[in-house]
Amino acid sequence: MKAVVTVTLKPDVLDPQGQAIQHAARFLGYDAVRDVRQGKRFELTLEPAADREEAAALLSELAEKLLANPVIEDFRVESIES
Amino acid sequence: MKAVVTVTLKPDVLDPQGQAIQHAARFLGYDAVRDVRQGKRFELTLEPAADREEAAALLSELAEKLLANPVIEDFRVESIES
Amino acid sequence: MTSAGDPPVDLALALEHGLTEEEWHQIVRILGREPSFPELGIFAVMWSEHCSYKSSKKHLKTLASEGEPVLHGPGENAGVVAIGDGLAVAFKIESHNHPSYIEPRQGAATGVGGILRDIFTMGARPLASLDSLRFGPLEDPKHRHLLAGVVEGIGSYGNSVGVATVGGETQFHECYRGNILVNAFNLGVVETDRIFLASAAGLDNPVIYAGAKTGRDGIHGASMASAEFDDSSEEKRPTVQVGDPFTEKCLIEACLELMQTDAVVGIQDMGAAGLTCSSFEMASNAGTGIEMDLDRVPQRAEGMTPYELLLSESQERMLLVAKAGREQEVCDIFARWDLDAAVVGRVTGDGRMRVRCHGETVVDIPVDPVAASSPELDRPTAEPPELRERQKLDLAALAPEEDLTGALEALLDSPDGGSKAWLYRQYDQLVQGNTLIGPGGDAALVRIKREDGSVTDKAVAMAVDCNPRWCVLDPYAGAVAAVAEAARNVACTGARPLALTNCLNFGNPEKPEIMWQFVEAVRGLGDAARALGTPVVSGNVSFYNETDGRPIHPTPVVGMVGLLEPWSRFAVAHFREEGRQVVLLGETREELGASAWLALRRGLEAGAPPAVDLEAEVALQRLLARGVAEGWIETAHDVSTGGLALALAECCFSDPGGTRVGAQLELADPIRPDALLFGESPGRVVAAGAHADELLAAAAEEGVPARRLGTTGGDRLCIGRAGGSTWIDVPVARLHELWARAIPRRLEAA
Amino acid sequence: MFSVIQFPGSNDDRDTRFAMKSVLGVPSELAWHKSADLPADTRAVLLPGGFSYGDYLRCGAMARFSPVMAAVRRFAEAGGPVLGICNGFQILCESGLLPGALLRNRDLHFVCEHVALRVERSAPPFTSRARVGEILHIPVKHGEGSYFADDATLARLEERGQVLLRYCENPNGSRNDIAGVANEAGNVFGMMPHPEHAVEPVVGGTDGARILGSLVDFVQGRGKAA
Ligand SMILES: Nc1ncnc2c1ncn2[C@@H]1O[C@H](COP(=O)(O)OP(=O)(O)O)[C@@H](O)[C@H]1O
Ligand SMILES: [Mg+2]
Repeated sequence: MKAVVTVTLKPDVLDPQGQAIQHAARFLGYDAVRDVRQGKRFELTLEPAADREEAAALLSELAEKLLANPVIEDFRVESIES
Repeated sequence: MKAVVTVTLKPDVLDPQGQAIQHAARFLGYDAVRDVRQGKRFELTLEPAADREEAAALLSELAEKLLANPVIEDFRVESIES
Repeated sequence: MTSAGDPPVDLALALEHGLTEEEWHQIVRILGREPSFPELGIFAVMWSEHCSYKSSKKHLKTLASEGEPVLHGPGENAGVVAIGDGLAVAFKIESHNHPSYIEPRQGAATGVGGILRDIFTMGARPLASLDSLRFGPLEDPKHRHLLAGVVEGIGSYGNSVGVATVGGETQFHECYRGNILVNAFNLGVVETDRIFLASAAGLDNPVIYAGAKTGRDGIHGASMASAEFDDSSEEKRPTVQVGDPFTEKCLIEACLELMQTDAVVGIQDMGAAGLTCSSFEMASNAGTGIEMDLDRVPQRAEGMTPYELLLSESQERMLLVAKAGREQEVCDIFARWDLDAAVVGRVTGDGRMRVRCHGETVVDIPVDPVAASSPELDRPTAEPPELRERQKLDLAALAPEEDLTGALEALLDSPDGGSKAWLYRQYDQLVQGNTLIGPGGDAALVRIKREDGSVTDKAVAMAVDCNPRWCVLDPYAGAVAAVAEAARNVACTGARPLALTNCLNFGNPEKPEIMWQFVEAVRGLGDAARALGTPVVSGNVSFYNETDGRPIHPTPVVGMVGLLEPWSRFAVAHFREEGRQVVLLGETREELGASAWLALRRGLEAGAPPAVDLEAEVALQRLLARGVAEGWIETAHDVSTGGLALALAECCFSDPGGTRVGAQLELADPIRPDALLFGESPGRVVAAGAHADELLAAAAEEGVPARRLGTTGGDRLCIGRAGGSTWIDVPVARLHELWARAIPRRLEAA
Repeated sequence: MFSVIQFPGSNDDRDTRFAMKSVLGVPSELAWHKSADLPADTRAVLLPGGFSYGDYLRCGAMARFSPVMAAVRRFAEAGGPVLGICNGFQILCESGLLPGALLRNRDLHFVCEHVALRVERSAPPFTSRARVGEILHIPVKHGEGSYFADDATLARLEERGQVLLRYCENPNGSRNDIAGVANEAGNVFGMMPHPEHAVEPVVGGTDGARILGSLVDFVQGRGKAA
């Protein structure tokens, strides 16, 4: 079973990396790039779970405890495929 | 216009962060987690482009030049929304 | 003066902002009207404990802050002390305890960022950092996480900005389970004729904002109840600031470049309470006023209100006043480093802070009552009722240690006694190329170069110290001991202690027992600083370190700075060679009160801490300087927590990876072996070198008790009674293994 | 003239210049990242350590696009010697002037300590002052120093003798224990350890002067042939 969880900075939290990338993009002539926010993406391989709901619950728990830092980040379970 | 680009390590590149997370997950009792790979996710805000294809081309170029290092990483333009 | 969207301002809102009813009435009296919402925010922040020092002011005034080399004492961003030949060092220590508990990585990182700004604001190039850390027990996974995060944060920030982290201290204790301590120290070098102060002088001079854009970071820092904002915005208002070391690095270089011109009148970093605090302080220092237009402030988020703009704690920002007509030159230098800079206002002569936004005046208050004449409290104090009882320790009734070797091994294997290499290996200890002694010794020793890169023969030694177990059992004695130990650590390199900074970490000052601890500690700090001739030139107070009514142990951390000149001779804390003679300087008394041995082997935190003889301390430190300069002392290691046995074991290994040298030693003092080996009588140093006779003679001259212990060599540490039984006889490699693994093994267990 | 490139976020630029001047006795000049050309009489280029552009995104990823890097590329392609130290190594890899890439350390921690390095080749412009098999003690300080190249590239590097320095004890998980690698032509070299921090007996020892000194010899026409 495969799953994807994404973790992003909360909206008003400073993202120096995103800022720097936006800067670099401008410098390279990509003026259309107005804003960049950098987040994380986790691809997980799981033992086959009884069902998707069980897997989703596990992933949420895991994201909250381990993958995301709830003080500054939000997470989302993106997809689960068996 | 909003877009998402994801960058992941090539399969044969070691991912110590992913490994550490998998380890930690096991320690917390999530034995179902067999493997974790950590990648990056970029959320970009673009000036409205003429069309989606133009935007897609721009994003691919940007990803190839800047967002990903082809020696170790693959990228994918995930979504473009206006 | 109210803007659309601001909540109605009344007493209730003031109380929610942490102001008292009395303070509310005072504000109304000062203004002759009720404050606007941003004005209320300003008063609340400026009069908060954090910014106004209202509980501590009265006591801090008693500290000795003057002395011949002191150029700037408390009140400036950092203390500045002359080191001769037109050079000076600026240094300070500051706490970032609360943010680090909430988000260890960013909290610690922004702590480092903040202290660095305090230093380069004064025109000094940051040279070296120390960090003083305290956590709960490592058995608690939360504290393993906090330790890892804090160390990563300190490293990631310090390493990126190119400032070496050369030392610190780390302790673990139950009392920090609910409140960890993260105190960051930095020292910079400045030419005495290029020191800058936070002063908004000169009518009509431009006020310039430089650095990162302002976002909604840390507005809760103003202790605002979030319900008063619109409900949906709660999510958008993170209390946690994220550090951007890259911007800070550019800011350091740009500011130092700018300071080489004569365009700058005054400069101040935006720390707690951001734009508000920095502008009020600058105007107050100069006796002027400031007129500011918020529309010109570089902004990161959209639709920020005046309240938010004034109170945001976004990092990596500076406020400066330039000479009129030099604006462009200033902005050009920031532009060269790709930093935002904007003229946001001008200096006025009427002593008022006037702030406009969208053409409307949103703040109009007299500067002085907010800044300089903020409230001062005289809080009641009371000695904790059970303290006298806890100070009693009947040695005769205390079962003697049966396994002396086992006790030494247990101390080496404890998180407090073990090597801290796991932490400091994550810090760049070398950048700038001046580190003569990095982490692992008693004090760090860093060579001074001039801004043009030329080497001087000066080096500064620095150390941070505090033993909270002593402080809880006797805050006065504990504070005296912290000063003495920090000075002794500095003296062990051969340097002469010059001046100190301090970070006073305590519980809730509204409790008389906490306030008593504070007052006692300040008294001790002052007495010891006076006796040792090391003025207190800067510092920081952190109150309210308590959770669920359980306060931390009083933790007055002392950061001592000394000068070594020339640095061509200095001593290290480990044995360098075989065949050296080992001498113990100072007197060992039969005492075990408040010792690490007592806590670890008997589970007791009791007894009176050993008293420091400050006169003897001065003599000892003079002897150390002389002995190092003469070449008699090549090793000098302070005997502190864990006692003589632990100190001797540490002398056998230089860490990491360095030499291991054993020793055969005999002790003659007629006291019980456990007190001899593990007692913590202060004022002692293990010295080694090739000229013991000269050292002993000099000790006699200086009136320092000294005795020969034996010689270095072999691969075992043997300690026994002179002419009697052997107490400890172990391979150094075994001791080293225990010591080196003490922290890593606890982290790996997870 | 030795040109030391200064990016925003470079840290060891001053230390590199100090080492060149105070220890090796050669002057150097700073080249600002925004300038399109190298100083006129540049004979060698040094890319110093630090965190160019904060090392955000990936280390070296953004420095690669600085105007000055186009000039460095031209200089390298014309056969000029280029030494990248730590962040400089990362930038050279990102720019494609050196093969491979540098990944996060295996244990995920920044590491600052002295390491022992085995010299694999003794040749100008970078290692002529050392003997093959000799052990040099030079400090590392990096969070992303784990050298990676795919199997084919790695085999080619080894075969052609492009690996000049190898860790005796691998501190970061680098493949084949690689601490420093040169391009095929041998004029571009990147290494994670910091030779500029080992040029004085009291601050880090003097083994680093063997590397920097080799470069000086080469530029001054004293480098012995391989
Ligand atoms: N957090 C830290 N950061 C850097 N160095 C540290 C840290 N903690 C401890 N050290 C270093 O480890 C050594 C031992 O520290 P400590 O146990 O406080 O020694 P002592 O008891 O002799 O004062 C010192 O050289 C100190 O600088
Ligand atoms: Mg100490």
